[in-house]
This record gives sequence, structure tokens and C-alpha cells, in this order.
Amino acid sequence: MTERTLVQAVNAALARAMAEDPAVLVLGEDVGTDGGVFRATEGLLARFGPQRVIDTPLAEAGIAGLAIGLAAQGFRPVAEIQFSGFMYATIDQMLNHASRLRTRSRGRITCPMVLRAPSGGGVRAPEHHSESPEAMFAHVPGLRVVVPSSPARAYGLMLAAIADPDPVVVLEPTRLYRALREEVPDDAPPLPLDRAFVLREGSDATVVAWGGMVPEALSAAEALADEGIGCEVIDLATLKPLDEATVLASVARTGRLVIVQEAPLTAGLGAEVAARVAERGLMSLRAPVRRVAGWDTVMPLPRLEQAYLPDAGRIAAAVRETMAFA
Amino acid sequence: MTERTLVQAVNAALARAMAEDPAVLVLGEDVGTDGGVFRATEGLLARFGPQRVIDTPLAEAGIAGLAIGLAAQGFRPVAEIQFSGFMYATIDQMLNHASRLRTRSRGRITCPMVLRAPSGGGVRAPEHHSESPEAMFAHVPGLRVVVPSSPARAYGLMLAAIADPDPVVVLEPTRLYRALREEVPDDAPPLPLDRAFVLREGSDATVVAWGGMVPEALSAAEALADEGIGCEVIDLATLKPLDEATVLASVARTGRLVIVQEAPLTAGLGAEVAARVAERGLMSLRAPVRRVAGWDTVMPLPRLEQAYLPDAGRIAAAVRETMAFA
Amino acid sequence: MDSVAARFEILRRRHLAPDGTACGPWPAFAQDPAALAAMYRAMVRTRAFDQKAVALQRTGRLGTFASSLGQEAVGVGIGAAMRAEDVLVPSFREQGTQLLRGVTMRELLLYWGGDERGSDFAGPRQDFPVCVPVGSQAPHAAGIALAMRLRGEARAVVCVMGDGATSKGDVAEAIDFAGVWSLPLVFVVDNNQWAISVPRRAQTAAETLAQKAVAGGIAALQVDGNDVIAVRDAMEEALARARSGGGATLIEAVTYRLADHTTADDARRYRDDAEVSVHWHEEPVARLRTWLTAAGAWSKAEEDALLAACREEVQQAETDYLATPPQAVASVFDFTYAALPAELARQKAEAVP
Amino acid sequence: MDSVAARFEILRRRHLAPDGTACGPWPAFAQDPAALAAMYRAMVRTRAFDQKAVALQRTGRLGTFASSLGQEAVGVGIGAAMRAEDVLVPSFREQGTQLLRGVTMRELLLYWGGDERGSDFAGPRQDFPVCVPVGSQAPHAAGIALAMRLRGEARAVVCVMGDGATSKGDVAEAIDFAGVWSLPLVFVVDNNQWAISVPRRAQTAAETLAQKAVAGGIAALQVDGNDVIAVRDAMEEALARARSGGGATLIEAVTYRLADHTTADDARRYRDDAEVSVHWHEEPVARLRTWLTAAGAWSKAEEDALLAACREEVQQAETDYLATPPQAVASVFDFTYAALPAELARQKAEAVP
Ligand SMILES: Cc1ncc(C[n+]2csc(CCOP(=O)(O)OP(=O)(O)O)c2C)c(N)n1
Ligand SMILES: Cc1ncc(C[n+]2csc(CCOP(=O)(O)OP(=O)(O)O)c2C)c(N)n1
Ligand SMILES: [Mg+2]
Ligand SMILES: [Mg+2]
Repeated sequence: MTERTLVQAVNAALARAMAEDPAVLVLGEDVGTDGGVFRATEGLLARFGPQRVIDTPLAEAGIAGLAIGLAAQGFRPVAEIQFSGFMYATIDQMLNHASRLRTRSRGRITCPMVLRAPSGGGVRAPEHHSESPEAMFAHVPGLRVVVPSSPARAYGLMLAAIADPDPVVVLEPTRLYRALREEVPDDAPPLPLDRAFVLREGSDATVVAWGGMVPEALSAAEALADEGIGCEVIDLATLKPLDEATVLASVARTGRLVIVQEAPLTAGLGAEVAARVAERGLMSLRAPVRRVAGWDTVMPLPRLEQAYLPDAGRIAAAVRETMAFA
Repeated sequence: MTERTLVQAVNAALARAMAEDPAVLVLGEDVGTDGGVFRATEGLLARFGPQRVIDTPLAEAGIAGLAIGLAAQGFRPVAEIQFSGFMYATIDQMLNHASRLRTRSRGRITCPMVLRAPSGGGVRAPEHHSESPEAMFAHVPGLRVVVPSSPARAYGLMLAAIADPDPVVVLEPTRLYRALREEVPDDAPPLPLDRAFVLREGSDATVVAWGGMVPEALSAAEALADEGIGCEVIDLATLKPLDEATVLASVARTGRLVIVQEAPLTAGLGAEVAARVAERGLMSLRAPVRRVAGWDTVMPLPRLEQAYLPDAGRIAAAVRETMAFA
Repeated sequence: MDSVAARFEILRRRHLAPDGTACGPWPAFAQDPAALAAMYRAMVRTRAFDQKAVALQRTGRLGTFASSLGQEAVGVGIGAAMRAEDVLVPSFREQGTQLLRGVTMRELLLYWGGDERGSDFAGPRQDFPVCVPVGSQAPHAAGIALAMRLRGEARAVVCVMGDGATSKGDVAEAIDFAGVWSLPLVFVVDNNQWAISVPRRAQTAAETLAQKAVAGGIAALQVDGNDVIAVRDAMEEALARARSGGGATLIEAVTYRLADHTTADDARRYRDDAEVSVHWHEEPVARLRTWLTAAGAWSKAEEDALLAACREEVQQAETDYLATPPQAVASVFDFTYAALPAELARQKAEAVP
Repeated sequence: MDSVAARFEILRRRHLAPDGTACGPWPAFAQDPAALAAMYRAMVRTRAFDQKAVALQRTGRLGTFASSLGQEAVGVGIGAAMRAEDVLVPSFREQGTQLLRGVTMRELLLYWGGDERGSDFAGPRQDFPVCVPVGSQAPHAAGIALAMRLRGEARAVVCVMGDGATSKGDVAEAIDFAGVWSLPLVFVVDNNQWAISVPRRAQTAAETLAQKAVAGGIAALQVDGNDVIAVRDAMEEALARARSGGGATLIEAVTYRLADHTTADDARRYRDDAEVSVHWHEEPVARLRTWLTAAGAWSKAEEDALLAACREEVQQAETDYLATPPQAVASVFDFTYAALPAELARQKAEAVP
């Protein structure tokens, strides 16, 4: 039995990747002796030494750029950004360089790096610590964006992200880091970086979620089952490229779609899911699409954070409305 | 007669705002003696002096941050970012600070600044000069995002952006800077920052576009008119907040929606438009929504740029497909 | 053939040695023991506040909090030198300065308790709120200082940051701006030797942090950051220069973080207690008390009264803080823009029907 | 009481005076006139290329182009000092160095003509492509240098940027990294006095740009950037230090941009012709030719032959460039990822049926 929390699964995936491939490096603020502020890199310094577990100065744009240089030289750097709010400083490097090196040089120079960070709210963290920046990264051609929502998926997706020949952004939901344990064997395989996971089958409505919203979607589905409403719950997991086939197939069966996102509504990734269905699944829809999302407001400080965050109640209500549509 | 190109209209709006309000400042790289690389600030230094037209060092994140400090002190800084690809470096400051000062301080400190930049492709510019970053900014609560598509709208929207009490990002389509002249009287009023413009009425299909894609949409509509297809062309103009009412009203009449965006497809602003209609206009739709967009690839260098850019032909084809849907 | 293109010297200032004895001639303000006693009181008050905040966090009544234990001379030295009309652009460990400038303990607790109203302080209305993204406040400080310069005001801005912040590009850009426009701006690097678990030497190979100023051509000074007299003296000098058009200064105040990084941190994971113990011998509060006592300017009775007053003040602050009624959810919407856009009004109506 | 915490001195190096006479003792490589003649040839070749590129742009057959007219000694001095196994991380005005490192004229024209294949050069496969976002290449250089250090290689990275770039936070962050890890990295600031229309003095108040190094605790040197011997000498010294574990250096090469910023610019809008004329007297090509001629190491016949060879080479490059068949539109899709994701395959199928 190797039960792991999500953060332990991340840690185990990093350790395994480092053990299997000497090109894998871990870098970032406090990733060494401290083992990362969430302990995602705990024990790696002791095991792999300071040549492979590198504490950096405090400079996020620089960290991303540094990883690009390392990756161009054949390393597989996994750079940690300590909190989600500090990822925005990396967008310039990720968009103008990491995502483009391959195409700009017509394949001569590539960028097999991972940029990983905790993301999302729900843990009463300080300002700028509870961001959901996935839509911005998902808009960038040349990047992959992954958001695991369980220990096992975190493990498999992280292995795949590190092995991927292109830059991958991995957003780990902070609220799920220690939310539950599940069996994650050491030899679990990498998971594909272009597949959504159907976590629960149902024929009345499709609920699409990712990251910290997945458990909320599942508990909404649970509650709705008692009311006789069967929800199919899809964890998108990889947001770019998007596994629209799985979503479309589900909506074709259910005819109803509720999308859940923690990020502010407007121009969030939920819009892309809705758009794909409006383009290629429209005729299956028996009710308007619903998005349950963060408001278009700044994420409040902890006192009002729970009011802001979508939860099972709001999701269930949206599904009910969808069902009620005649 | 005061005929102006779009860039002249921007220039005239800046000059008028500076003349009317001593708090308005212009800053950025080469905005002074050079008058801006596109001449948007031409003549302002001579007229208003170096205290109000400020050449900055080469540091985009810093320029955005500097404007925040000026705005907090009651100035109305209009900061130019020289080319679109260098706006990404400002996202951290715009998102973590400019957009949040009001809410973080519960109204004590505000940020009436404008961040303006040329955007989009079509002028055979060097790498990183042809970006369409609007979706990223539109995802940020607390910001407004404006993309004018004609000299008159550029003038009115710029006046409004400068007068607005909150931060506004204005993206000016480079390809339209000198594309045409139109009458823009000196005393033209500011235009509202929450309204789309219906540029052409039609009852068969709604075409939503913004920025450099608006003329393409109009010429597609022109061509389709000859085929007996009547397109309603909407210039979204202000992308955040989004005037969904105008879009929904149009789709309610036409039943068909084609969205045109130059930015890469995935997680672009077109997705948000599609999502709003899938949520609140679904039952009007008589055909699947179509997006005509940049591909999810890096914007190519000039030689292949035209292949990448959506044009009237692709738009017309999409409308025809929509019409053909039975 | 090589010639010399430029030369730089970074000076280090100290007025009060770690053993509480004076070194060198003292500045005018320090001739008055009452002025020193006032700074002493402010440091003790800061420490009392920090202790209360940590206690509230430990008992689940406050969010993550960053104590300034051991760094009180920096906060108080800055606050003592600033004028009311100057503007403070803090990082997140500047409660010492904020308290001196009139932010109330209740407001600070509200902020750290997760309530935005804590940043709507009644006191220094132009001071910026706490800044969590490290170093990102530096360009704001430059903008505020540029505003003052454009208006020809004799005011100045103080921008405080940690040693870790000096690695951030934002800070370098702001230092450059400050030099180019001779801004009325004082950057203070509160060098407590650690950026969470990253020690000063792993943050930069620069021998001093003061020399970050050299890159932007602004004045530089290193001070003993556990010597409140030196901090205030250096600040007064730099602020006078700033206000009179002489340009910007970067002051590195060398101190030590005796506390964990924040209440979310356990510093024993990465540094020895032995290292910390050494630094307890240099801490600023005892240092000044030793001098004051030796000078006959401070008595046991005064000390007891001060501690009692602080206890009472922080207790009252706690009570007021805990009694503050919560904000309405509507507040989340109402301050996003000056006026609620239609789409946000719809969301608000859904959220708070 | 003030004491000295740190002292710095920025040296300036020159071996060849503006009038073409030697100053001070020369480094070993410069004792051989043939080596100097080789550098002279490289500078003339660079200038010929620039001239051709500008001409192609003027006639609509090339995109926006940034000439290095007047700055050839910087490009060639760098290229002459580097080894094949070193890595160049250029900005966008480094054609002088790129040509010396084996990037072909055809490849350079392809890139500037708007064709990605120009960056897939056959020569120095690890060199980075041109970097347009100013200063953003500096952290990449640090990463490449860190890779070399982690592998214990005796190689080095050269990162070139302009004077304007030194204001960018990215550059400051990279300098900091270079110091912390003693990276085998040489930053070269090609200070041509202008960042488009912004003169050097409006870019920073720093007396020299070399002193940007002080902020990161790395070595600094200013050189006469119109003196190719000094540039190469400084580069060899810095590269030797870098390769042998001695850490990073920042070299400021002081030169002058005799051309417009790019072909899209008209420099007469913001600077006097008179200023430019003065700098023509200091330019690097004539300077070295004067010395070579005086030393009897260069003849009229050699000059004529060189110019003819350059004309022929650039003409051939033009022909080859214009004859290069266009890329297929499919290429836009095929290099976005190692393997085409399903959604992109769909877009590709629509685009190139
Ligand atoms: C841009 C950014 N990156 C990372 C963090 C997380 N973090 C908070 S404080 C800190 C260390 C700051 O060190 P220093 O600047 O020395 O200030 P100190 O905490 O010692 O006062 C880090 C890494 C942050 N708040 N902002
Ligand atoms: C980040 C960024 N901002 C703005 C620009 C537009 N731009 C191109 S070159 C240039 C000036 C660069 O000056 P400098 O660094 O001195 O290099 P030089 O052109 O003189 O070689 C500017 C502002 C850019 N390319 N990148
Ligand atoms: Mg510190
Ligand atoms: Mg320059």
C-alpha cells in the first residue's frame, strides 16, 4: 500500500522522474532545504543533491527564463513557482519564448520544461495566493496546461509532463494538496496529456470541471443522484490541448452541460468548453449551457473567500435549472 | 473637415485629453521627441512639454507599475507599450495591482490609467510585434479592455478610456492605423465603454468581430450581400465589460452567429462570446456557432502571416456554412 | 591600456554598538534622550503587536502573519524619520512603520485577518497597502515619487522591501527610474538575512545589498539595522536629499529575522537555533534599552508602565478587531469598478439576491 | 560613525586610439598582424552584409532590419574571441558575431525576410536565434550557462544586448543568477548610445553601463567598442575566466549607432547629423585600416580584393535567398509541438486540405 496525498504524489512523481532520468532538475524558491513551502520537493535535495535541486533567487520571470535555457541544453527542468499569483510574471517568458522556441527555430532548439505551481483558493491564504491563471496559459500556442485533481492523476500527469518534449504548465490545486489520500503505486504509469477523465457516468447532465472544483462537482453529482438526476462528471485534467471529444460524446448522451470553473467567469477556460459545444455539439443541447464560475471580481481576502468560490450547492442548483428547462 | 486616420485620431484624442485635463500624462518608450514609433504621440512633447510627455527607460513592467503610482496620486497616465508582444510583461502589474487597487483598499486608492499598445498582425512586422493579447486582459476583473476599429471610434473610445476612473487597456490595431481616413471632428464626444456597435444590419447571420478583423467582416458581409445573405456586423469594441445584450439581440433576430478573432482560437475572447450565446441565446440559434480565428499556432513570421490571418474569404465561407446548416 | 572609468564606495553607518554603547558622534536628534526613549517605546509597541498577532494566528483568529521580531529598529527608524505628508510603500513586514504612521492595530489585524477594510486605513490616506508580491511595489513607489516631482512638492516616498526582493527585476527597473528622474524616493532594503529559507548569500553574490543602487546611479548606504539611531539618521539624510531635489537613495539596513518567516513557516527546517541565538545578542530593543538605562533615561518603572500600556493596547485592538462586524458579500462587487458594469450587476444580483 | 563596506572600480580598456595608433601594450593575439587583418576582413564583411540587407529592405525584398553600421568591432571582437563550442545568445543586431560563428548570409536574410528557417542555421547549432524582445534573452543565457556548469564543461555563453536592454528587469535577474552560481557567462552591452530615440543618458543615471554588474557581484569592464582589439582582448579574458570557473563578467562596449535604429526608423527625427558626423571619426573599420596600413600589413590591392569578394559574397547570398522556395503553410502547424495534438490536426486539415 502506498497511499499518498496529492502533494505527496507530486513529490513522488518528481523523485521518480529524477531517479529515472538524470536530465531532470528541480528548481525554484525554497525547493531545497525547505522542501518547498508546501513540501512538494521535500527530500529531493537530500536524495539528489544541490546539482539537481536548486534553490533560486527570488525572481519568477528569471526562473522561467532560466528553465528555458536549461531545457534548450537538454535538461528537463521542473521549475516551481511558489504561489499562483506570482505566475503572471512568467507569462512573458512562457509565451514569447518557452512556447515558441521549437517553431521559431524550426525544431532546432526545443524546450522540454515544466512550470508547476499551486493554484486556486480555499485555504484562507494571503492576497495573491489563490489565483486560477489557467485560461491565460491555455491561450498560448505551444504550451500544454495540466490541472490534476486527485493524487493518482497528479502522479501520472506529472510524470507525463516531465517526459513531454514541449513546455507544460502544471497547476496543482492547493486545496486538494492534503484533502485526501489514495493508493498511488510507485510504478503507476504516466497518464496521457490529451485526455479528460470521466469520473462518474450519468445520463441526465454533463458536468465539466477541473482542479479544485472536481470534488465539488462530484459531491453535487452525489446530491443530485438522490434526487434522481444522473450527472456525468468529467475532469478535464489537461486544459490544453482540450479533449473536446470526450465532452462532446458526453453531451451527445446527456443533452445538458454545466461547466464549473473557479477562475473569474469572463474569458475563462469554461468559455472555451462552452464554445466547442456550441460549435460541434449544439444540436445535442436540450438546455442552455450553464457556467458556474468565480465572479468577475477580484478574489476576496479569506473572510469572503468562501462566498466567492463555486461549491457543490451552486453546481447542483445550476444542474437543476438545466434540468428544469423545458 | 477634419479627416483622420486611426493613429491620427488616437493622437488627437490624446492631445484633447491633455488640453482639457492637466492630470493627463503620456509616457512610454520613444513617445517624446520621436513621437512614438507609429507617431501616436507626435507633436505632444512640443505642445505639452517634457513634464507631461515622458520618455521612459526600456522596461515595460516598470512602465505599467510607474503608471500605477502616478494614477494613485491623481494623475491620469496614458502609458504606451511600443508593440503588442511586450505587453505580456505588464500583465503581472496590471492584474496584481492596477486592477485591484480600488478593491484592495476599499476605494481609498484608485488607478485611473490607460495602457495602450498597437496590436494584431497584417503589417509584415518583426517577431513578437503582431500579437493579439486581448483575451488575457479581458480575463482580469477590474480592467476594461477596448479595441477600436475606426478612426472615429478610436477617438471617442480613447477619450472615454482616459476619463474612466479605472484602468483601461486599449489595443489599437496596427493594420488599421493608416488604412483609411474618416471625418473625426475635434469636438466628437467620448463613446461609452460598455457598448458594441452594430456597423451593418442584416437578418440572416450575426458576425461579431473587433479590431483588425472588423473591416474583414464588413467586406465579407459585402460579398455575401451579393449572394443574398444579409449579415449583421457587430464591432464589439469594448471587450470588457462585454455588451452581450447587443449580441444576444442580434442573434435573436438572425439565429446564426459567426465570431471572428485574430488571436489563436483556444481560450480567445471569441469563446466568451460563444459561451454567452450558448447560455442566454441558445434557443435562438438555428445553426452551430462558428469561430473564424487564428490557429492555435505561433503567429508566423511575415512570409506566412497572411495564411494565418482570418480574412473576408474565410469569414464568408463560415457564414455560408452556417447558412447551409439545415 | 586600462584606465579607471568609475569608482564607488559603499559606506556603513552605526551609532549604537551591539553592547549598547555609543560609537562616533551622534546626529542632532539623538542628543535628546527623550527622542530616543520615544523610539524605544515604538519598538516595544511593535514587538507587542507582533506577539499578539502571532498569538491570534496560533489560535485560529488571524491569517498567515509575518512578524518583525528583531527588525523593529528598521520599521521604527523609518517611521521616525518620515513626515506625515510623505508616502510609505511597504512590503508585508512593515507594521513597525505603519503603526508609527498612524495605521491602527485594529486595521492591521483586520487586513491580516482577511478583511480588505484593513487597508482602508483612516491614518496615512496616501500610503499604499501591504504588498505581498515581492518587489512589485517598487515601480509604484517610483510613480508616486514622479508625481511629487512633477508637482514640485517637497515630499518623498519610502519604499521598503526585503533582501530577497532585491533579486526581482521590478526592483531593478524602479531603481533605474529613480536615477533617471532624480526621484524623491528612498528604497530601504530590510535585510533580515533570509528570504524564507534562502540565505542572503544564496540570493546574490553582491557583497552588500546597498550596491544594488550602483546599477541605477543612485546614492547608497548600508546601516546597522539593529541600531535605530543609525537607521533614523540615514533615513533623515536620504529623505532630506530626496525632498530637496537631490535624488534617490537606497539604504540597506542589516538586521536579522528572529522569527519564523511567517506563521506558516517553521524556520528550524533550514536554520540552526544556534545561529538564531547569536543574533539575539544584537537585537535592537535590548540594545537601545541598555543605552537608555546607562544614560539614566530609562527606569524599571517606565519599562513596567510601557509593557502594561502595550499589553492594554494590543488587548483593546484584539477586542475591537474581533468585534468588527463582517463585510457584506456585496462589497466584493462594489469596489471592482467605480460603477458596476451590467454584467457584474447580473452576477451580483445572482450572488446577493 | 561611517566605515567602508565595499569599494568598486570600473576599468576602461583601449588598445587602438581613434586615430589608428596603438595605446599601451597589446595582448598576444594582436602581435600578429595577420590576426588583425582577419578581424578587419570580418568587419568589412559585416558592413557589406548590412548594406545589402538595408538595400533589400528598401526595395521591398526584406523585412525590417537593424544594421550594425559603426558597431562592427563589437560583433567581430566577440566572434573572434568565442570558440565554436561556446554558445551565443544574441539580441537582434549581432549579425557580425553570427557571421563569424558560421551562420550564413542566406540564413540571416531568410530570417529577416520573415522565414523561420533562417533560425534553423546549419552552423552553430546551439546558438540561440535572434531575440527581439529586448533583454528577455538574458535569463536564457543564464540557464544555458548553468547547464554547462552542472555538466562541468569548459564552455561559456555570450549574451549580447544593447544599452537600452540594461534597464530591463530580466537583465538584472540574469546578472543576479550569474553571480550566485558563478556562471560561465559573459554579458556584453553593445552600448551604441541610443535605444531608438532614447539617448544613453535618459536610459539610466549610472555613469557606466558596466557597473550594472556591481548589482550582481560579477566582474565588470568597459571597453572602447570601436576598438576591435580591445573588445576581443576583453572577451578573451572574460571567456577564459568563465570557462575556468571564475564566474561571469559584464563588458560594456562603448560604440555608436551610425545607422538608423532599423530600416523602419528615421533617426533625423531625434538626433542631429552633426552628432553623427563626429562619431564617423571614431568608427572601427577605418580605425583598424589606418593601423594596418601604417604597419604595412594592409595594401590597396588587398582592400580592393576584399571589397570585391564581399560584393560577390553578398550578391550570391541575395541570389540564394531570393531563390529559396517558400515554406509550406503546413510548417506553421508542424513545429508548434513535437507531435500535432488532435485539435491542431483538425485546424491544420481545415487550413491545408
Ligand atoms: C513575487 C513573489 N514571489 C514569491 C513570494 C513568496 N514569498 C513571500 S515572502 C518571500 C521571501 C521574501 O524575502 P525577503 O524579500 O527577504 O523579505 P522577508 O520575508 O525576509 O521580509 C517569498 C519567496 C512572494 N510573496 N512574491
Ligand atoms: C521588451 C521590448 N520593448 C520594446 C522593444 C522595441 N524596441 C526594439 S529595439 C528598441 C531599443 C533597443 O535599444 P538598445 O537595447 O540600446 O539596442 P539597440 O537597438 O540600440 O541595438 C526598442 C525599444 C522591444 N523590441 N522589446
Ligand atoms: Mg529577508
Ligand atoms: Mg542602443
